Amino acid sequence: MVDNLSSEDPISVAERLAAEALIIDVDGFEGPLDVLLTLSRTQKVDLRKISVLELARQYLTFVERAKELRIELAADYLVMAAWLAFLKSRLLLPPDPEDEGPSGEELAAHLAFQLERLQAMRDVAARLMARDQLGRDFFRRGQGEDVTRLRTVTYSATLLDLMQGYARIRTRDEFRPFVMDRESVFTMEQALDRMRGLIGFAGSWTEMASYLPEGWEMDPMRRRSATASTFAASLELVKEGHLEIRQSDTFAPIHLRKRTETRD
Amino acid sequence: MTDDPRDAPAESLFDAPPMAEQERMVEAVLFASPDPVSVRDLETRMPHGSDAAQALELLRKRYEGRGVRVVQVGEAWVIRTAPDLGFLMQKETVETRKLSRAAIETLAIIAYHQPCTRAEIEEIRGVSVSRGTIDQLLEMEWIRLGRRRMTPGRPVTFVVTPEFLDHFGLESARDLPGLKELRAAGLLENRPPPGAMPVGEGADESETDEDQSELFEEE
Amino acid sequence: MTDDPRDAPAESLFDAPPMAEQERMVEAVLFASPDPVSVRDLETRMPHGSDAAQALELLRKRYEGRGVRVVQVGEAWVIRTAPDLGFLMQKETVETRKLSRAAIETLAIIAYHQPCTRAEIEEIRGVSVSRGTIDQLLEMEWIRLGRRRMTPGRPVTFVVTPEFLDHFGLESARDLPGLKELRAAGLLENRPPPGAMPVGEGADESETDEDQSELFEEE
Repeated sequence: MVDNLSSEDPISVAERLAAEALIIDVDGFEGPLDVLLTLSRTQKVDLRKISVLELARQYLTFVERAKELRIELAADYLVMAAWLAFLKSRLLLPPDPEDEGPSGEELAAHLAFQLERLQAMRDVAARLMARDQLGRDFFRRGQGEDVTRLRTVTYSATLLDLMQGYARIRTRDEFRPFVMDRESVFTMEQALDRMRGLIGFAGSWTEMASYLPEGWEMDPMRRRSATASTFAASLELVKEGHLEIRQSDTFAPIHLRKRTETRD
Repeated sequence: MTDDPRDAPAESLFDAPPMAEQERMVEAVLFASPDPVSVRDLETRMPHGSDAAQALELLRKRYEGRGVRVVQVGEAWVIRTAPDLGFLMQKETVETRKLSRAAIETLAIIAYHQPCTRAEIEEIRGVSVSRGTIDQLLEMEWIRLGRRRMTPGRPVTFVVTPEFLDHFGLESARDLPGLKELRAAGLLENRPPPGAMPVGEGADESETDEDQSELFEEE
Repeated sequence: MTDDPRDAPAESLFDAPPMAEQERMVEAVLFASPDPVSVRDLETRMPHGSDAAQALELLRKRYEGRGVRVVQVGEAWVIRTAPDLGFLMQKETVETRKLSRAAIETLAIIAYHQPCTRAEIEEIRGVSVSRGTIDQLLEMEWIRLGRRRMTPGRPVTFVVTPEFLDHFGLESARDLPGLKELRAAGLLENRPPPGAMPVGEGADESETDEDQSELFEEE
């Protein structure tokens, strides 16, 4: 990976031709690393033994040619050129002991690593695509038999549903107008009174929404008020130790449960 | 394309793959094809000189007694699940749905007023109760038939079941929150409903009242 | 789900069908399903006490060298035609969308470096990855989002899917061609560039090595 500084001859005719060919086809490249990888092939050596200095020269020539031919190069090609010019100077000049930062050799080694890695990825990509593929070389079952789904429906209802259902019937005539007369505000005291009466029956986790007072669930304004006060009342009851409250996720339904003496 | 070995043309003997190989081919084609495959179709796909019919016969025998079978459908062949394993192709899913409002109300009335006739349920709900609703509750085994009322027509009554109590975590129907509690909970309005007991009028009060008072007034 | 016969629970010995019968069942289910079926799924469908893993192993052996094969894809199993018979299947051949060179490289980088962030892909390729490339691979269901990297910005990572493994006939990501050699050569390490970075800055190294070793060294 160490550059052989002595043998660097001016670029051969063949290499110049290769570099020019590259310029003409610059659109076909996938970025500066791709150009470097292609250039490195002209060295006809194992990527581990590549001369990064030589590669930097080749790349800089490539950029020069592009400029001469007035080909617009994308910014990252120019960034790479500047970096390689810097690397070249580092490699050529004797190391400055005062200088912190990585040495030219370290930078060159990393570039060689990047090239080798990119080449390796291309090689395995080719091997991957050369594998037998589903739908081309091997095939799935042509007549998959659908799994018949036997659906069993079970119905659920909570004790609260039952109580509310019953209360609904028993109060059908008077209850609704009675509530409708009120303003659309359900006070925390009302909610607390209501909840105290109800929590005794909340043995299992029940959605808070089901505790909303009858007739307050539909109208958005009333619903908001009832939800807010019921939530506040729930928190109060949790504080008092009568109730447990949980929410599985942000915006998920809030569940309530009576707090039992022996917690499970 | 013929079953008669004498007809097997000499020139293709060299081309045709061994029968075991032909059997593999038939197997793969039957497996992958979305439709049943005819012998003719098999042979156009297979190397020249292949005897698809014979390969099919070998394959069919090979699959005898296996989990899938090679079967003929009209002129064509197909691989199918063995009939005795059809049950594996079914997946049971359980879906939980909320009980309808009508069903809940009906159930609540039966629970609070049991034993309770259909006419009583309808009187309390103020609407007729569909046969389907009762059937659903019966099917769920949350209600069952109680003894018949000793009134004209001897109507059947409904009562809740142990399954019902189990589902709602109740020891008995008496554990249902009484009117007082419902009232305290704000589920019932404070004013006593018109005519102290608006339900179960007419039909033999005696029994009903007894049941109700047991249920509701105890505390 | 265990291969160890000692683990076979005594109580289910009476329920479970004979192994030959279990093998038939697995055969029927795998034949019926165009997509891989997990051992767990098999066992939920088979009678209680069945050992799908063992039945699968028997079945896999039975189909060795046949026209179709029982293959493992990740945690699941599926039957596929033998690759050498692909030539018979012109009718069934699916024309797959031609993948661009960028897409193929990106896919390979994700497969060999997974979980892999976009910045890492860009660092390896030395060029930015277009949204469309990632989208295409996501749409083909060959890659999916992995967990986020616990580094500043919490970048998303990409990993390959069971569909990818299925498509390329791989049992697991560990069976990717050349993986061992690449590892041995240190080419899968996320080597931080000394000082300044020429390309694709901002890659985060911390977790990557760990994940890779998790993925590749386990066995």
